[in-house]
Amino acid sequence: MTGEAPDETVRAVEATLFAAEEPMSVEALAGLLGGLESALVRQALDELQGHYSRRGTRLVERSKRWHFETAPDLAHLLRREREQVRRLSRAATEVLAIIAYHEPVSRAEIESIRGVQTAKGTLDVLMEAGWIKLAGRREVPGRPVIYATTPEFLDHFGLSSRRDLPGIDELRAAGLLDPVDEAFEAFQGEDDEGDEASEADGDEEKDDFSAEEPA
Amino acid sequence: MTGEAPDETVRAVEATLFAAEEPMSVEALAGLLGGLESALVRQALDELQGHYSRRGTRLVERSKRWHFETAPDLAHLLRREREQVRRLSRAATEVLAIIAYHEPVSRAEIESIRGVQTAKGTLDVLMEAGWIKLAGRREVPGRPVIYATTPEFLDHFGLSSRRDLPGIDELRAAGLLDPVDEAFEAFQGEDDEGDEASEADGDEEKDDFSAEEPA
Amino acid sequence: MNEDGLLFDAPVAHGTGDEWGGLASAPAQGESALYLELDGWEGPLNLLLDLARRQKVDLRQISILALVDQYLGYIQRAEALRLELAADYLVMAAWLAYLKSALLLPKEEQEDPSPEELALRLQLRLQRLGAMREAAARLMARDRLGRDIFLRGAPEGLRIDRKTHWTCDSFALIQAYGQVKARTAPRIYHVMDRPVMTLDSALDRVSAMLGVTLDWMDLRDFLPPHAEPRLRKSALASSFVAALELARLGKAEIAQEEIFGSMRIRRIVQ
Repeated sequence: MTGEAPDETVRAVEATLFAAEEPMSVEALAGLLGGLESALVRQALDELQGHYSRRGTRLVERSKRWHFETAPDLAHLLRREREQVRRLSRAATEVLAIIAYHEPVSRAEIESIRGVQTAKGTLDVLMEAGWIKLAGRREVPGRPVIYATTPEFLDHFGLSSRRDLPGIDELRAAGLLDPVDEAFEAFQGEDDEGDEASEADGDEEKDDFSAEEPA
Repeated sequence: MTGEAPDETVRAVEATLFAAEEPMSVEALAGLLGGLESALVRQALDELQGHYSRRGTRLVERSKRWHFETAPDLAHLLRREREQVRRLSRAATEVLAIIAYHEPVSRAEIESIRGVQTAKGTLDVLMEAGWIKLAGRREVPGRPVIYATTPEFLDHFGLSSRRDLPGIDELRAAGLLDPVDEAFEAFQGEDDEGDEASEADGDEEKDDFSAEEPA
Repeated sequence: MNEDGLLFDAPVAHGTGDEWGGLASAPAQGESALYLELDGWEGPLNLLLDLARRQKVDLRQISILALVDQYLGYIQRAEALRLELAADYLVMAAWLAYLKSALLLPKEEQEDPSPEELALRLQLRLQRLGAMREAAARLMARDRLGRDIFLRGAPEGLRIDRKTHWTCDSFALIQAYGQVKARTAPRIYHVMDRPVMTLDSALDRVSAMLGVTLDWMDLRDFLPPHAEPRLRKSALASSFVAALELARLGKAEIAQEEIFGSMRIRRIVQ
């Protein structure tokens, strides 16, 4: 099972490359191993490369320097992506809606429309989702950054263009402009304050929408 | 020459431990490898340990966590380039040994063995090295802080667990890990059997520590 | 108390600790060597232990008396050299001197605890310290990580990238916009037109009616007879204020028999 024991030079090269902080040349290895002949080192490297060719790590040479690295087919083990599906928070949804209806808009404009401050994290989340993008700067004092929606936004919401978004009259007809009750407003205030923290720490969002039945 | 190809689990464990920056437990490995059964991981570790037993690097278990390291017999080849290991004062080495063989111990207990006060700096040095840690308080008057060794201590000295401490069994068998008072009582007991006086006067000193058995 | 052992002005730097040379393993080289090794000695027990080691005998068989002699002799020499001795050494020296005298005295005159007992305790302590020093030496001599044994020099590292997949549906989007609009839309307030009796008209009315008679009149008699309830309420309030005003001007007087009782008004004839 353990195979034949490798000879001392092979073991020494193996250990040296394992412990090395950067790739090493044949000469450097030979020097380190007490002035070994380069040919012997090369032979050891060949043997090691063969040995490791089917294992979880392999010995590779890049621009004449040797190092161990994880086998490419196992690279997915080292960089794992854990995907989690999360519903957009209420604050983020509002910001997204405002951007969609008013684009391009600056953060100050978003805030003046929403009537509450918008945490930086909220815009970050929307950028991360790929739904908004920076769309240059507004040529006014301070040159604020302005935001606009992306094609991914239209895709995700099944819109062929922004004109598909219902207008104000349609919203009113659907009862969506009816004043919200005070209890909800209070809740809303809390939500905005806690916004940054909850988005940053990545906790599951409370699904704000489920609290409200569509009229 | 390349031997038979290891199976996929073995390769995955091999690659993961090669790439890991810290030793990993069986559970952590299993989790990382997509919820693999622990038994399979253990089996893979066994196989790898066997495979590497004669190579330049080897797979070792220290306090239930596994990592690769260079073979000890190659130390002479590898040592020269780095001398980054901490130089400990004699005081610090003694204190470290006392903590390792008696843990958990309070400072007063360490001092009663060494017969000299222990500078605060000595414990600090050991803590900074990551070899000892605070391990709570002894539930006796004054509630003194007690110290114990860390997994890094075992790693550094190549010990699988505290049971591997050199000579610990002999020391325990010889009663040399028992407090002086206990040893003294034992002697007294031998001298004159059933001498109640010596038990009664009890001669309680503060270094009467309840020699915890190492786990 | 200084642990690092600068108890004497030793000429040698205190740097040999790691090598575990020190006194214990150094061959005895006579008097002159003694002082060079001072830096390895950290405290009373260590000093005793080192002295005991020099006799190259098992601690269990060592003569405590001989050991005590050496210690005291050593302290004396150090004093003769005017080296500064730390308190611990002197305490131990005093204690050992006492132990020595006790060991030399005839048995019958012993006090409790007996000197044998004290000597045994000392021996036990030395054994334990000796065991720990040996254990420390063995520990330090092991193949050590970072010196003899190495971890992978450049591990790739394991990383879990958390990727969040955000979702939202278009209803939620539109609803959110509607609510923003609803919340921030300018509000228009409509105030209903209510029938009221102004203070002026109440004043006119009350003065006119008071002019008709000199008798007391109930305030309620001044109210328009068939007014709807809301106008009546307004009229009552206005008429009351009008009555107060007339009283202030000295044109009328007001009487009320009891709290919440009916209020009567009468003209004052000037």
